[in-house]
Amino acid sequence: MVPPSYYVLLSALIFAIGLYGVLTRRNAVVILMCVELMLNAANLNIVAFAAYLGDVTGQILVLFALAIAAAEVAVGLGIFILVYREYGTVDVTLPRGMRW
Amino acid sequence: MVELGFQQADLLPLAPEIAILGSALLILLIDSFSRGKHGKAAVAIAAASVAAAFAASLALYGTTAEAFGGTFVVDGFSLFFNVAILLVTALVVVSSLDYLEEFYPEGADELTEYVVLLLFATAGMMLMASSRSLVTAFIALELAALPSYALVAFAKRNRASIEGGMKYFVLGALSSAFLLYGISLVYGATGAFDFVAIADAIAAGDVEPGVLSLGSLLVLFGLAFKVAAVPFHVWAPDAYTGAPTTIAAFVSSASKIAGFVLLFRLFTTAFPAEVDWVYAAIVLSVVTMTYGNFAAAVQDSVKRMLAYSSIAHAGYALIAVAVFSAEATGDSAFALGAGMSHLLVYGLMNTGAFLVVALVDDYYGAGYTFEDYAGLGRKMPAVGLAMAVFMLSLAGLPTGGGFVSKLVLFAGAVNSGFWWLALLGGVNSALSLYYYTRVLKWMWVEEAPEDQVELDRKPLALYASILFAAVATVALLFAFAPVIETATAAAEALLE
Amino acid sequence: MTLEPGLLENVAVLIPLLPFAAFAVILAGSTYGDRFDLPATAFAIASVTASLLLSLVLLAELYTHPEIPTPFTAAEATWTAGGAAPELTFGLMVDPLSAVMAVIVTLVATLVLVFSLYYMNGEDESGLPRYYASMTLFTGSMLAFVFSDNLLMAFFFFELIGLCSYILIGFWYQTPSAASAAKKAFLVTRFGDYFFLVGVAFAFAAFGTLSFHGDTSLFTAAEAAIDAGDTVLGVDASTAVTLVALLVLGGVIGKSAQFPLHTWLPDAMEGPTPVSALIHAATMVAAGVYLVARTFELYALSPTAMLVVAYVGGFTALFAATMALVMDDIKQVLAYSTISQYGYMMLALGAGGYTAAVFHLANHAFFKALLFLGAGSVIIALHHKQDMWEMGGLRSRMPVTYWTFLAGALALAGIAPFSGFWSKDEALLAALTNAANEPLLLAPLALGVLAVPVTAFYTMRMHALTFHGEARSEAAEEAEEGGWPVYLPLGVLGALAVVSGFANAAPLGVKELSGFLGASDLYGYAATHLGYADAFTVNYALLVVALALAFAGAIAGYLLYRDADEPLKRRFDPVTEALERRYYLDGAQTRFAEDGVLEGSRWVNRFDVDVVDGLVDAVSTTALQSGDALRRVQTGVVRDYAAVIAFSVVVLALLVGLLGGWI
Amino acid sequence: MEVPWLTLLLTVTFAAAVATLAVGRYVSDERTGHVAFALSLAPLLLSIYIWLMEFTADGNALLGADNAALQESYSWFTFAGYEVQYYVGVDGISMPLVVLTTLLASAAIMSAWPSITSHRKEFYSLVLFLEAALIGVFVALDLFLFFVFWEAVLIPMYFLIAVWGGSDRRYAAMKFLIYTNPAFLVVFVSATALIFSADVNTLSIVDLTAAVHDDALTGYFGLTPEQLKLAAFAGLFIGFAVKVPVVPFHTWLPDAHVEAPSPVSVLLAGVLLKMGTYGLLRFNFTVLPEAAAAVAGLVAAVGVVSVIYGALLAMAQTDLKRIVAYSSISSMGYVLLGLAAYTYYSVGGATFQMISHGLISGLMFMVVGVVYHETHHRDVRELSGLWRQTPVAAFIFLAAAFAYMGLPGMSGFAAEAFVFIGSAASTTIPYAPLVTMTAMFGIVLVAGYLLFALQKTLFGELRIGEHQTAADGGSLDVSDVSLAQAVPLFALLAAIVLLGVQPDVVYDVIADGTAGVVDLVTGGDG
Repeated sequence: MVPPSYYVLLSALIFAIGLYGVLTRRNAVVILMCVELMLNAANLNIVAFAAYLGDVTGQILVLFALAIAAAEVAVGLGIFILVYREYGTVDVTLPRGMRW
Repeated sequence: MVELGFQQADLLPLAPEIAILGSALLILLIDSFSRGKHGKAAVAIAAASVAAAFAASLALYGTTAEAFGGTFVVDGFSLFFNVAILLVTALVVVSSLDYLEEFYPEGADELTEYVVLLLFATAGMMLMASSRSLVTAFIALELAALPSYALVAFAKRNRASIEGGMKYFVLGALSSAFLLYGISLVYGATGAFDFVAIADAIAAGDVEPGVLSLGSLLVLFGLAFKVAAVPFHVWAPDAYTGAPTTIAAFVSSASKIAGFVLLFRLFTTAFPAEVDWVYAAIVLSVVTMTYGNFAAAVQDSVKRMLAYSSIAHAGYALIAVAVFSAEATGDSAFALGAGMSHLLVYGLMNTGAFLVVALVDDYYGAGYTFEDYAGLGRKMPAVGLAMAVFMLSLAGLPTGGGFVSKLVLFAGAVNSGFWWLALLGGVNSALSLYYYTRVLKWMWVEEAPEDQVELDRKPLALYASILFAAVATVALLFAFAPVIETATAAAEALLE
Repeated sequence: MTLEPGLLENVAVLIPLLPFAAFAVILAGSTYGDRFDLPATAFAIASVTASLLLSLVLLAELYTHPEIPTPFTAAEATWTAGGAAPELTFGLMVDPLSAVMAVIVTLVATLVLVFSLYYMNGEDESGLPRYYASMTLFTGSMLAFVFSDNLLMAFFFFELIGLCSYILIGFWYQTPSAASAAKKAFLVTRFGDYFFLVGVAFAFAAFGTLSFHGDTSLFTAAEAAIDAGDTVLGVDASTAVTLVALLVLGGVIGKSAQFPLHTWLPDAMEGPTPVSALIHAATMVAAGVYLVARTFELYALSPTAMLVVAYVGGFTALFAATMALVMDDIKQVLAYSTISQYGYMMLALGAGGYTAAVFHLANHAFFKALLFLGAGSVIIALHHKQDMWEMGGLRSRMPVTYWTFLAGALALAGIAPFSGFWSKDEALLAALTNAANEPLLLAPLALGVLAVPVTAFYTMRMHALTFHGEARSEAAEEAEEGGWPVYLPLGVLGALAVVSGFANAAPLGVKELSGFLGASDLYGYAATHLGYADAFTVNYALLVVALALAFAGAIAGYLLYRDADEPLKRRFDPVTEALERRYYLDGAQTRFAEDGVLEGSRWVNRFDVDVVDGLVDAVSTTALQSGDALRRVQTGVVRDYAAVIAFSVVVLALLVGLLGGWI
Repeated sequence: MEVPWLTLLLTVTFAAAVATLAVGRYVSDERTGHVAFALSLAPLLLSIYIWLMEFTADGNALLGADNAALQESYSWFTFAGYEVQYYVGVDGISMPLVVLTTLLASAAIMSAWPSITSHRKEFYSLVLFLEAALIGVFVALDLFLFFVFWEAVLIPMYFLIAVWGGSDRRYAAMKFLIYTNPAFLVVFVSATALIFSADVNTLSIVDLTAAVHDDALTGYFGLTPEQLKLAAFAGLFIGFAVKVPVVPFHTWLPDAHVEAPSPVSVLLAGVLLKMGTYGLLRFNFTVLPEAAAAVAGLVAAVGVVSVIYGALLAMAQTDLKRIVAYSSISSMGYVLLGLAAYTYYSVGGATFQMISHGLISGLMFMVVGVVYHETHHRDVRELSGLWRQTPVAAFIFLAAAFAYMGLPGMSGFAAEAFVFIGSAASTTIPYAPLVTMTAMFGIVLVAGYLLFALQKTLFGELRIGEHQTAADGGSLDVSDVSLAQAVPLFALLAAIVLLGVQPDVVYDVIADGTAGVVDLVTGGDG
């Protein structure tokens, strides 16, 4: 059995990559994808731990998390469409009407 | 006894949540099968379901039940928050009747979606109050969050609304990721999702302290995002300002309350005070109330001021969490009960204040800055008086329950040895007087300009909501006993 | 005449009460404005006259019935029961001293009010109700002060007297100098009263009683404390007694216009002349000296306090007399003369000459009131001219005034057999006698003797300038004397100036006053505690020297100024400069008040506004500025927000990790 | 049946406030003031009735459960095992203050008739609300109830200054609010820390006092009971000192006074400042006598500084209201001195000074209000010779000024004399005679600046601002006080004289209330 530390390391890496993307990308859709990466990093962790612990609850959470991620994408894309309609682009750095 | 494999024991305690969810589905159903939209009917159904859920929550009071294998728990604690959340929802639902018709010309048609989203979010929040497992908590949280994103961006032709929704969504998603990652680490460290099981595992001592601490911290940060605690508040000013004002009221009140209930339950049940999150909670509390108040003091827009003020109040409520310390856990029920009471009162005051903004800014179109409120107190004395009640009560003066709850909260801090935190809260309260009374100054002290908009229409539902919130706020000053005593009892039960 | 038992008490009570009642009536009636002029006058004169008659009855009764035990309390009222603390009471203390003083006060007041018919009513002054209300309030307060049976009550009415003085000096309130003089008078006497009140507080704190007589009087308590060697007020009892006596002396110095708080009295001449006569010559100014006499037993416990009293008196006597030499305004001369004469009384008291002080007080009250009223008569005749260089030659035009004024002047100058001679001599005698026991008294004695020729000189200078020579102004040429409201007071007082000295003409063997006052008891007391003489025997050498000096001064003054038509003082420029500038003391005090205190207060104000309040404003400004800085975190760009969150997560995790020890 | 007199009084006052709003709709603008005054007579007469007929207090309310008269208590809510009550009662300290409040409120309302011309019904209603809250402060015997009324005072006061005040009213109202509010929280934290370490189960101040005196204190988070008492004393002192105000926490006061309309200044100086001294007396000097005695010298020094510093500030002013405002600071310094001295006369005198200064400063502000209303000037440099044309107003001004100076025969003298003779004998203040003597110098300074003000405004030739009459006649367009204005002026003056001539009218009950406080420190030997 692969020790969980490898999974944890991998997931941390994926999480960091996702975070990096969120912080550096302008395109909303790319950011959304990066968030998905982060979520899946967490999922990976949970699955690894569940397997290691022999506990199914973790895997159930992952299922739910996937579904939620999908719903999130749906809502998110809807909002991005509105952004596109208003700004003509999905560059997240453009809407800056509200500040301070 | 129904024999379909359902357990009454599972479903009955969750009757309030089921009522809300059921009516949401019912509205969707009607919407799908009828040709036109029935916005008013949807509102009526929603109102009825909220009332029913409210009644059910009260009726259930005193029962303590676990449902669905302990992933949900219905106790005084959750019911208390059900009441708080439902009060806010009721105010928002009723006032939406007038609000959307005016503010969004297409509103009447869109009302069904609006109502359904509100109900789903409400159900999510109530489930957050009942969750006792990280699994259900995460799901309930997302159930509350996703409709909220949509609601904030609901004014589809309004740039601010879209911008606010986008920011809320992006950051919300990011924080969900942190939360889930935190959950994964806690799971890894303790092997459990159930709060009690986590506590047991920690008590057993066989956990990786670093992993557990980091996990609990990430969970804390995820929830801190939800309650808009500084520095995880960054979304809040923009989302609240951009959102339709009723939704700003809803998100800043109900959503915050829901975040806190989860925070309270999770950190009291699952993580003992020995885990290092206490430091973080203290830092968050101090930073949040200070930042919220300082930033609120320099706003030009009343709505944005209220946004920052709601951040500041998150800081006060965080005191209830921050005062958990190894020496003083025995008295923490008191602080926790005080925090709960404050949140309930805050829900009413804050919602009421936002609804006044909805009336002035959106309904009458009088404008969003402080100056635009000039002389309004005399033109509509009832609303002016209600706003005075909200503002002063938020500031902690005895026009309403906010005075008592804030003081009891500070007393809780003192009781746990955190006198300095109470003093800091006091200084902040004083600063908050500055910006709260600024509203009243414009409403009551300044004279209205010649060219002010006509205020001839009287939106009944909006008025009713505002006045109800005001009366309830005032009433809580006198009838504070049931609130604090219920809250303290619930907190004690939770901490046992 | 023998009064029913108990009736004497009622008489004593009515004496101060009647003027108070008149005050209340006039105050209420003054809402009717000028229409109340006549009733106000009537009420004032009637009430004070009645008080005079009652005072005479009281005096006569005490004089003819030495068996009446004095002092006795005619009436007592509780000011405050004090709860658990000792009560504070007000009582009327009747004894020969207060009876004599009551007669002096009411007599002068009555005559002055009669004179006011001419000086005030006759001139159609507006605000007469105010005038008569203040005069009656003053008379009532003065009488209540006189009858006070404890130190607090004495202070109480001492201050009310000051109020009346303030109002009456400022009677012509539209004249800026009058308003300013009124303020100065109250303020300077208040400064003295401050010490008095401190003394009251200390006395009560130290000895637990303020009473002037009875078993537990302030004096017996103080004496007992000294004997027992108690420590009170954090010091030993004798020091405390000295402290209290000196503090009370502060009030005395203020009220009796002694150096260095004398500066208000010359300014107070801004008031109507009857006011000057009553308040600023005969009575209010006497209150200070009277207080020392009243509390003589306290002072006699402290050699230091006695010496201070004597030194203040002796110095003031000469000091003020020199300034009177150069004044051109007739009332100013009289004002400095008043200061100087009260110096003699103080000197007498400090030297143990209790009778001398009271005697001189009485004589001075009569002849100085006479001089003021005479001056008032002249002033009205000259249409409010007060400069003596605009007078002259009035002798023939105003004969009654001339002759009575002359009687007063001779009394003041100390020419035998006029009243001032007898009492002044006794004052000097006291100092001389006790200088044997207390050599330090020699200096004040010398000052007092030096003042004798000076006094005589300025008095006769004044008299000569006013009445002799040629008329130096048109007004003086046409001057006319008033009617009976002038003649009656001048006549009575003129007669008194001639005869009142015989009440205690010691060289002639008359010691009526001394006997009546029971002075020998006090001399014995002073002998016990101070080692002073327990009796005074006439010293004819002193008598002759003083008389010779007085004659020399008087003749010089008369001759030099009989036909003078220009001031002689120009010949002595540097000296007269100093004298005319009142030894620069007035200016220094004004500068201290304006450039010192007032300017200092402006500094304090600037400090308060800039620093204390500035700090408050700085806090709020800083709060708002930092709020403005803080909200800049909210850049509006969602990517920055995400960075804030990510950064915060890392920082907080690191922080907690370090605190928790798992990193 | 037991009549709940104090609740009745509070209710009547509150009802009067509401009724003014309600009735104000139906009567003409001018009549509103009359209605409000008529309504305000109800609490006034009721409070006097209560004092004369029902008040039977015996000793200090805090020093025995049965001491206070007319006690009522109902449970309000419970938290953390502490019962918060609606608990009211009066003793010899609070009863006079209650009557002072009702008296000054009625007087202020009457004096507002000519000067308040906008939003009349709101104005009078707020004044009555303020009155109700102030009464509440003085009758509350539960800590929390006390806090409620304490903070409730701020609300009407804020609006009264902000709406009806002078040109800089917004700043002044805000400053008043923001300055005094954190002070309250310091009080709150200190008081609750004390409560939580005391062996009590209610927030009754009476219970708290008993617990503290019985040494039934546990420490508080590292502080020993003694340290806690000192710390609580410091916190309470600072908090109340702001309200008094004590130098250096005084700078909100002149601004508030100058900007507030004169009727409001009457209540601000007359009653609101007494909240601070009342708090000091009740909490610092009654609940914590040991700590108070330990730092009495410091407190007295602060009092002396307030006296002298306030007087010097007053001296530098030319605005009549500012002069009176700063002199209030000075007068309150005597209260501090008297309290710290812990003798019968000093503590009683300090309390008496609260009443006396309430009446005198009330009168002063009313007459300044009259002058300002008639002449539109408050700067002494702009006014001259007013006596000639407005003799009644001038007379009152003169009388009030002399009352302020402590003229015997007026209440101010009695108060100051009590404080001085008491504090000179103090055993708690080091070098008490010297300290007392220093403080007493205030009576010279006060004479200095008030006589200066009198001289400038009342005497000399008649002149108002630019307008000047001929040297010997003519008149300007100002009128003297009307009969309606004269009534409250003379009523207050009469009260001042009554208390000066016969202080026992009030001092008797005050002495009964304060004696116990002194005994705490001196053991019956004060």
